Amino acid sequence: MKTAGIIIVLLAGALLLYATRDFPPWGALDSPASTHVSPRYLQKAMEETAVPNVVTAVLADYRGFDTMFETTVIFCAGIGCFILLRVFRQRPGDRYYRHIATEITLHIKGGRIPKKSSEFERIDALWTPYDLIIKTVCRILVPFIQLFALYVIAHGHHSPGGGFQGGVILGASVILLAISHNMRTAIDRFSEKTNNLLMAIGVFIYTGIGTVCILLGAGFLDYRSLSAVLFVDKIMARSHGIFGVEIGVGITVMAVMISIYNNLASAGKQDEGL
Amino acid sequence: MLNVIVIVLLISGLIFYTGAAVGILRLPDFYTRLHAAGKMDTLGSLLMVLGVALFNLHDFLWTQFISSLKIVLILLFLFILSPTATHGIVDAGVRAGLKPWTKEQKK
Amino acid sequence: MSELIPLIVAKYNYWLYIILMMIGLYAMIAKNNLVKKLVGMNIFQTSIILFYVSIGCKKGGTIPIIHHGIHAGRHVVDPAHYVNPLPHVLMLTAIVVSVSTLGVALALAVKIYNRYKTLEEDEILARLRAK
Amino acid sequence: MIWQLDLAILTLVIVTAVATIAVKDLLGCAILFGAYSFLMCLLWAIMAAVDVAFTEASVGAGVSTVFFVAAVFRTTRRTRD
Amino acid sequence: MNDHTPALLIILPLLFAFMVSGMAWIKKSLCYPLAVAGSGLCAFFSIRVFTHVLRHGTMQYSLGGWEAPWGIGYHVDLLNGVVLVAVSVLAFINMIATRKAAAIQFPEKEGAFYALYLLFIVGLVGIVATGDLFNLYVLLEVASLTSYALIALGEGRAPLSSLNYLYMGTIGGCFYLLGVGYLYIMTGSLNMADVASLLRPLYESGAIWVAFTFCMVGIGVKMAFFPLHVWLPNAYTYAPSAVSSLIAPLMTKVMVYVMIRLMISVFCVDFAFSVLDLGSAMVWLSILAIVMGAALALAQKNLKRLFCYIIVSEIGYMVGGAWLGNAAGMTGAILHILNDALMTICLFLAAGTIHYRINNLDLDHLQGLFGRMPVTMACLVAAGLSIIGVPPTCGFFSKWYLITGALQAGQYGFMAALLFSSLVNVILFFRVFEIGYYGDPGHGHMHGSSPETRTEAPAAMLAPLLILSAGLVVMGVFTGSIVAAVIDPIIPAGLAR
Repeated sequence: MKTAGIIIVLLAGALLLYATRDFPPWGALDSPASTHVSPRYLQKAMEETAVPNVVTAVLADYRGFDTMFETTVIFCAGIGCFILLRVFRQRPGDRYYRHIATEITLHIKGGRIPKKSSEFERIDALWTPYDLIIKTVCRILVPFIQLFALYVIAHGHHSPGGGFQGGVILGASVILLAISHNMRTAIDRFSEKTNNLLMAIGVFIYTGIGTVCILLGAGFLDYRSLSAVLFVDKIMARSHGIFGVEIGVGITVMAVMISIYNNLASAGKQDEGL
Repeated sequence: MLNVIVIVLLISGLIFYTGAAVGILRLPDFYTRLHAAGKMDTLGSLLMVLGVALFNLHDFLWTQFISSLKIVLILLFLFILSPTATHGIVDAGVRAGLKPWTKEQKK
Repeated sequence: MSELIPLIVAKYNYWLYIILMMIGLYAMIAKNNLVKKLVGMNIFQTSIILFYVSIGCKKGGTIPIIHHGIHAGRHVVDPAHYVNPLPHVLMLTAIVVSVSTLGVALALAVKIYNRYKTLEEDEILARLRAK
Repeated sequence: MIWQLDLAILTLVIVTAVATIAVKDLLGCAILFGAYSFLMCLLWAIMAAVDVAFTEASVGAGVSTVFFVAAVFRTTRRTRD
Repeated sequence: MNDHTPALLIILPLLFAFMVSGMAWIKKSLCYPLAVAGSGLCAFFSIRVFTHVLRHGTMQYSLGGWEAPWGIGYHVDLLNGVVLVAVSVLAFINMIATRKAAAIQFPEKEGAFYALYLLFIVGLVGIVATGDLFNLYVLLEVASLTSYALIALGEGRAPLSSLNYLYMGTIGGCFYLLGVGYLYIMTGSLNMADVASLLRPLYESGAIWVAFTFCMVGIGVKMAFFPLHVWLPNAYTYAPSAVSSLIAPLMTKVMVYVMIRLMISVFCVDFAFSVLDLGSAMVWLSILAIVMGAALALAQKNLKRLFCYIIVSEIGYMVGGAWLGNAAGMTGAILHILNDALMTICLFLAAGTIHYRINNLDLDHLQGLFGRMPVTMACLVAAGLSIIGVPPTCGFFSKWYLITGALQAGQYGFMAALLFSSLVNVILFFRVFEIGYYGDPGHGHMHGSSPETRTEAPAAMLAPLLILSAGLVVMGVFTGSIVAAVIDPIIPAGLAR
């Protein structure tokens, strides 16, 4: 396998290297890539969409259809991880509980699963006493991270960022909670059902905005027609349409990141993880 | 004047970074290395970020001030997070049963 | 030497991305561990992203966020001042695709580990043959 | 962009890439991959691709590494190559 | 007011996929009806698009209201249209036919399963309809990602073979992306028609040649062309039956379509045949594919695995036909995409039905099946005859065109390979029929019901199978008019008649 690998790799590399001979020099201003299609985006994006960040404008408007499928790919990954890993019926294994007042640890082998109570707290089998400093700092930090994520989503028009990055950061905040406390804490605040529903809702918002455009008489994802509903002119309608789409992307990405992490780290049981 | 302050801040930040790098390479065991990395890195990055924030205020505009404020926020978070992360790693090391280095041991 | 530097500067980015691609592809084909292959896959994908971003580069171009050039109500923008935004857009999509593939692949790896208790490909195949 | 800086970071990227696939511990491999992604992100920031760099910083260096670590936690660190 | 059908074709199943996946957490019983509605709407709109294209010519649709080189445009001509209809209708029929099998296999995750199913259809339909090179890549990844997840749901080795498929598929996708990147750096555009017009002065450039190679290798991995087919047999064999009868007929055929699309409307035939002159090399490769596929099929002991190797050799037919470099070969290749999709879905559905009843597809477990499941076996016979190429069925006609093309191009090796593989198919299928007909029903079936009883599958599974095998004959009878109305207009003018 190794020699075959080396041969294939060298062959591919040689082919690619051979082709670089014909490339325009790196960073040349007159290369076809920077003279044919892209100048129009730079020149017109501000006029046509009122979005200074050209990447956002191209991402969500000119090539918004690509981005819809990009979100769909993420959604597929979330559903795929769910369907591959999640196990619903689990055999009752060993469980550990702690009496909160006295800090006595109970070990229950198999059998029935005790109900939730305020006096006992369930703890992980691979139990490590969670550290006070890390717990406190992370709990303080999570709201700020979420605030930053919302800023990234909302400010994607003017600065780098947008739905995808903001969604990842939102998801990361919940993942941070799951890592610093334990997975049950995170799932209590953000249940699996909510998560899976949000996953679908986010992409649904994206596709739904596109479909609304059809219903209003323009083409799919042609945000100009939204001006009839939003009471703004056509250019601002594009800008608002981009914003709505970014929100949808953010919701889906957040939910998918959390879902993949939960399923991976708990091997589908969603009770205890990293 | 501002330039001088910025240069001083950046250079002292660099000195602390160098110290951290030397410490990680030269110190004998896990805990001492983390000690170097944790303290020197935090201080070095604080100084550097402060330098950048000040440099940003070169021509004083409202927007520049806002972005400097954001950089100061980063500074704040670094100040909280870097020691916490170091603490977490050391904690994991203690749990994993790493023995601290003593003088009797060979390197 | 002085003639050589412009020649290297003109193309070195493309050459180095090819080296990265070769590293990634080699890891995907020749490595035995399933997770190592995944790391190779990610290196491969990032190298392609590097290639695309290199296409978008322009000498003297800044980030594609328009911040000046309003003349008489019209925005006059010189495209030479900004780098090409289109490859960035494409590569955002490619990054997303790579992280999705990574998620599904890791899920599969966890599933395989639960069944065979190993991540080495040859050990799994030996176990299958023994059955 | 300053091409000397660019070249230096590219060299570092290649060194980390080789280290990532050569190291004989999956956890180390995951962490090195995070470093690799972060260097990549720097490279793109130099090339003025800020959006791509931001995404790579949050996805490649952040979430991907967490996924790798989670998967290693549920499987094994052992690897023969 | 412009016509939104090309967009609706893709959006509606997408919307329904999200609804299905959300509904799984609210009201489970609604999942399946929603999925059927989504798939049915997709089939309905694809038929409408096709009839529209037949009557009024090519349809263009620019998404987001942006003109083609700047935005993403859909470009549906007859070639797209007919493949669209094949994909969406077959997926719809398969969804109905495998309802029971799927309900047994995934009792708790039905919602997620059908969401993935619909997303897979969306991916394939999008690949076929799109006119943008990068959009094609994204949709390719949608289709691939869903198929990795769906295949891994099977028993036994399924996750491992799916992971192997994932590695190969990602290499393929990345190679395609590299090829598109090379095209982009040389032309600066991503739209297929635009690239085609910009490419003409660049034909001599090495970068275009490399771009072409990488696109073809990438697509070749995804369609399991011979030396790159290693992932296919395991993946399709271990997949659950509802999934293998969806993915096996459609995925590879759509990839062949992508290859033909790249050949005729991105790089154009002049480049593929006169500048590069790769024709005979590709034909020799496909001869190898046909012969090796047939030979490997002979060695298999599992019904589904045998079908998988038949697919490998059928891919050789189509690639070889497309690369023969004349109109008859291209006609044969396009016709064979349709026919082969129909034939393989028949085979795999029959296999799935048998699996549903006796839970084992090893050949020595099939004894006496004609007595036990006569209707299913009759459909299997029809599909088998079509694969072999017996006249009233459609398989004969596409083979006829391919052989004519081979004779015109002077590629006698290709013709010999076609005949050889037909011969092998005769042996294969008659062995299956022999086991099914003459085999001792009691043997190999120690457990369970008495062998003499008829345990035919439920009507809900049989009816689609019967419709499909009737379709085999109908396609065969109407071949002449299909070729005249649909395929002749899309053969590019540069090809020798």
